[in-house]
Amino acid sequence: MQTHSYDVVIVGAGGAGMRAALEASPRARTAVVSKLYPTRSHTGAAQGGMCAALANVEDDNWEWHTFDTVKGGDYLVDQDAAEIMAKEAIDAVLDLERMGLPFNRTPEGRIDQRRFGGHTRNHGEAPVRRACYAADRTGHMILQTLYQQCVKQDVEFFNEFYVLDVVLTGDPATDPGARAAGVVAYELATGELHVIRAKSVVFATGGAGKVYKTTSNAHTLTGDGMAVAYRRGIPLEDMEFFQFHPTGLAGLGILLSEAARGEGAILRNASGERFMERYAPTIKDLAPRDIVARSMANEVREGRGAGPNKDYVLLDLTHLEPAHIDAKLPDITEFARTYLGVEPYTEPVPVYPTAHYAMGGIPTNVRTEVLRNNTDVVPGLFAAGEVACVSVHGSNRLGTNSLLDINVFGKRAGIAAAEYAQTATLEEMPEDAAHDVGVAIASIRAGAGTENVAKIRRELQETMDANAQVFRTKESLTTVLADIEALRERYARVGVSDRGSVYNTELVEALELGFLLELAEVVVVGALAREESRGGHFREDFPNRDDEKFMLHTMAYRVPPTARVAGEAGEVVGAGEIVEAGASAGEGTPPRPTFEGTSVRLDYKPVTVTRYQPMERKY
Amino acid sequence: MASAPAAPPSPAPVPAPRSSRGRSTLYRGTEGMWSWVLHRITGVGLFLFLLVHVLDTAMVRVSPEVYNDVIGTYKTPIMGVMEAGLVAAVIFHAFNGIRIILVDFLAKGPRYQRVMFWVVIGLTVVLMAGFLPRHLGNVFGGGH
Amino acid sequence: MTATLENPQTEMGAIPSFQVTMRVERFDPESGSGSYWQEFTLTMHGTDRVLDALHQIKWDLDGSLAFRRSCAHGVCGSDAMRINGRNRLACKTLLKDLDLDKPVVVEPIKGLPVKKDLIVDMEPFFASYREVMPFLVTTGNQPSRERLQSVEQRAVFDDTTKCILCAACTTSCPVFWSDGQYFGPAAIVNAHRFIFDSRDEGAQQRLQILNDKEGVWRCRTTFNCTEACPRGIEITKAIAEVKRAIVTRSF
Amino acid sequence: MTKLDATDLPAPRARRTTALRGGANTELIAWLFMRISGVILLVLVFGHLFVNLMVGDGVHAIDFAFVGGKWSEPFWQVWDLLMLWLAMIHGTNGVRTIINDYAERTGTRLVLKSLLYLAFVVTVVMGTLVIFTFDPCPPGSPADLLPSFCAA
Repeated sequence: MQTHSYDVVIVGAGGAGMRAALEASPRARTAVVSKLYPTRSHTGAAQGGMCAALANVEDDNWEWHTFDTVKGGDYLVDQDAAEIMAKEAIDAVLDLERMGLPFNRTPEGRIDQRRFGGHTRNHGEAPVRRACYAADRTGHMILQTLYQQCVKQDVEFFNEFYVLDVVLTGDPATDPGARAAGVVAYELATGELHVIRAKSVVFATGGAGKVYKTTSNAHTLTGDGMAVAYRRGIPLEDMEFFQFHPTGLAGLGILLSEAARGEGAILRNASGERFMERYAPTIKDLAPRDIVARSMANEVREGRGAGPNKDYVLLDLTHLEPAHIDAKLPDITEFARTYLGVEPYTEPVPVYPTAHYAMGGIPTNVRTEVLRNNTDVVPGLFAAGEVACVSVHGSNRLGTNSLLDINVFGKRAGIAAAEYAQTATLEEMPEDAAHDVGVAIASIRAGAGTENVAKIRRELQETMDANAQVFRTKESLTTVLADIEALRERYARVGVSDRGSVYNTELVEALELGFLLELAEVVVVGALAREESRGGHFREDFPNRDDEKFMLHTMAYRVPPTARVAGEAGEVVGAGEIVEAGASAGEGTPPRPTFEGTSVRLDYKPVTVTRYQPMERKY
Repeated sequence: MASAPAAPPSPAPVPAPRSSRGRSTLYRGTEGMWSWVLHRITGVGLFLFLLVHVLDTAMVRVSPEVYNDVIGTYKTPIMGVMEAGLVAAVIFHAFNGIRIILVDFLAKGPRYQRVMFWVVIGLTVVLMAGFLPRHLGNVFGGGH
Repeated sequence: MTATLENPQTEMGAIPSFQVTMRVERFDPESGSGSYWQEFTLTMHGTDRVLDALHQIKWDLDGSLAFRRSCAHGVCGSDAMRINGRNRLACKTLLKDLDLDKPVVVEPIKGLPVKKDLIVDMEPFFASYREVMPFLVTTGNQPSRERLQSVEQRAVFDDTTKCILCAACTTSCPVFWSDGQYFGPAAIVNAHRFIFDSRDEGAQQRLQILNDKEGVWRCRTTFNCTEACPRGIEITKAIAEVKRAIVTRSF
Repeated sequence: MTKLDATDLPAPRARRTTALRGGANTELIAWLFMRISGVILLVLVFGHLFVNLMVGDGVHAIDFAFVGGKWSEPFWQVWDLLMLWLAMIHGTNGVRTIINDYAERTGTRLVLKSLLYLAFVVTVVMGTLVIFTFDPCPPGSPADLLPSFCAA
């Protein structure tokens, strides 16, 4: 085992992590720890653009942007955070341009802007050109540009180091003095454990799309950061809100940008009917993502799906000029050709909603400080990007706002972490800081476990797709919860065939699966308790939004698994370490349903409303 | 739907993995790579011939008899065939050299490199078709 | 808006499954037995890629098979490997496009030290990348708004901004195989991206770096890099542009 | 960048640090020379081949008298001298790059390059001397082997 010491350690080298590193590294001794090489992050898969009210091509201002974000999130957005994001968006874009990002340009040489779903002028009057873009590769350009700047600043990277635990000085659930002391990482190349001490720890590990089977997310997006924090007693906020992007390539989940429908593509069912006319008579195919995804799923469910198994619908571009398609949608048409062998000029493309983005995550305030309950922070612990929940996305994120989120809050996290480190002292590490991780790894690697990682994961993803996807009911969620519990029991007996130390990726997948199971449970328990429909969360048994009861953020706490898996050999990181969850938190909150047999305790947090009172969400 | 653990997906029956000593395969480049390989081989060949050729020509300094003896070995049928190969190598190396120059200096050169490779091959064939009858006639036709 | 589609039932999913033999080069540094070939016979489907086949091996047959992957649709650059003798991204190579009468041969990319199975040490690759100053260099105060750049100026270096640093090009280069010190196509591509950016002021320095013994002059225009690039970057062309820039600025 | 204390292995292919030179360096000049000399050689070698192998009786016509006849004219002397020098530099540089490519050990490299440069010097010096010190009518040689103008 090796020990390293830094002022700031950033976990994750995607957009948010590298943006934070650029701010932290000139101010404090910074290391970025990532289980992938920096440019492998899923930020690079983002296509459309990054919104900012630059007003380069038409009248715009950040207040309109704030309103669109709040409304897009179905009013579950914390409006102070949304204001900050919209206001700082302008500088975020200009910062990137100064770093060299090759934005597309207007004829005058300024950064060009285009329209995007949900972004409007003057509080919903008409679409506005707000998305700054670089062809249909905006995320790729952002990721590359940030990495280039990291090279320029000589930022220190620990590549292919998988952070499996965060070290705190106490239990955040009970100890107000608990603060960050560092992380424990597993080096993929050698199998060695490293304890990285730090005054500030920034989580920027991205999303958890792999809890679902059909997802646009990378194989590596297994919610590591969220689960690591959660296991150490940090709550998770709004995890039941997961965005399903309407147009993923059927069966594969590979994303086809919203820009396709923006350019005039039409969704059709098996009989060729433009079914969106029935669901959203006015704006049809350009309805918000949650509505379109639900409509598509409904067509399939009612037997109007296309294909031999009637399990997808069709995205029709055949009425568009090939030259127009080539100019505006080169990458996504290439995806259709490469992966489905479909020629979009002449054939409709099979599509189906794909799990896309976790609106929830580690709760933070607008300074990106991680909250240990509704109000108090854990000093030295920060989070930004998809792993965090500020919450600027509420219950449904608006297109382009994810790239904005990582830049605005990534920057804030870098500054805040460095500033904190300047005054804080390096916390003493317990001797056995890596003990829990070591035990967990050793038990998986050496144990005689018989359960297969891939099988459990596949079953988890299938049941999540079947029961906790676009449509949810009490029955389906109860079913999936039982499945998860059964799978968790089996996971305790998981084994790997690879006993080696060098690039034991089978072991990594086993650890990732542990995180996925943990998070899937939080998603489902949160969804079961939220008896309303809002944004990305749709309950068929409660199809309306219920502001009376649920204009609140869900806060999920991990209850120590006393009765469940205590003492099991395959027990995972941190289990048993956490003392009492503290039944006192959340005084004055309305009584909520409890779920016996699970390890999740739910609480609720009020939404910050500044100037936009909840209204009916109509487009 | 997924309440009971699904039956494990049955993997295809697999024969015991067959193992053999690993050895990396030849990289399967296309025209560009093969033209480079040919250019190298012909280049080295021509250089070695050049050394020999300067040496044999230097025999003119020794005496006319020695030179004529040495140069006489070039006139056997076997050497005649090798000379034909030599000329083919010169032609390919020369025209492929021009192709490389066009790739380096013309903006559109790289895009047409493949076409140009086949042009080079074509030119080599055409020129050899012009040269071979005459040369082989000289070699095998006896001359004086 | 348009007429009803004649045949909305596309072939997707109707493509029958087929048998594939995967011939994978294995190497476990901890076994001490050197590298060897291993064959697996799989049942795969119409839309499956080489990556899916590798996953099936890893998930159902032999969990110890090690390879890198992330996004699985050709934008992250993790899974460059040699498939049937050519550098490809496993996630962008469909099995049905390969000759399935013969085994599909999968090897690690060439010229970088193999760490395990299909995983190679990427550090030398990134070291070359870092050496060419792959970042915007400017002098003077930062402007308060964006720097202006015309559409035409932006187009000059558009092609080389597409690079995902997968190393398919560099490890397809015969010069790199024999001389690992050569900067390699990827580093030159990323230098090109800034040399021809109208906002950049570091071109002279970068050209000087690439004028080095191990710089652009090592390029032999074999076009292996251009053919290997999963992003379709005209790499050899970009290198030629850098060569010309050095020549014109040297005299 | 990723420099970790104990686990850090020496980069297997760390570049030998070479001082960067500005302007036109050897590699650039060599690269340019290959292209320029290549074009000139194309003319020279094709001319050489045409005259020696295509005109008259081709390869059968080559003998002392033929060579003597050619080198009595300054035009062919210059032609052949230029060809000798350009071809030798072009070829030597080509082989030098091949040695650089494939000879990985410094020792092997050194030996091969020394041999190459030795061959270069010997060949060029010998060739040049032959062209300039050549006597087309060496005394005491049978007249029928000499160019026709020697009789005079």
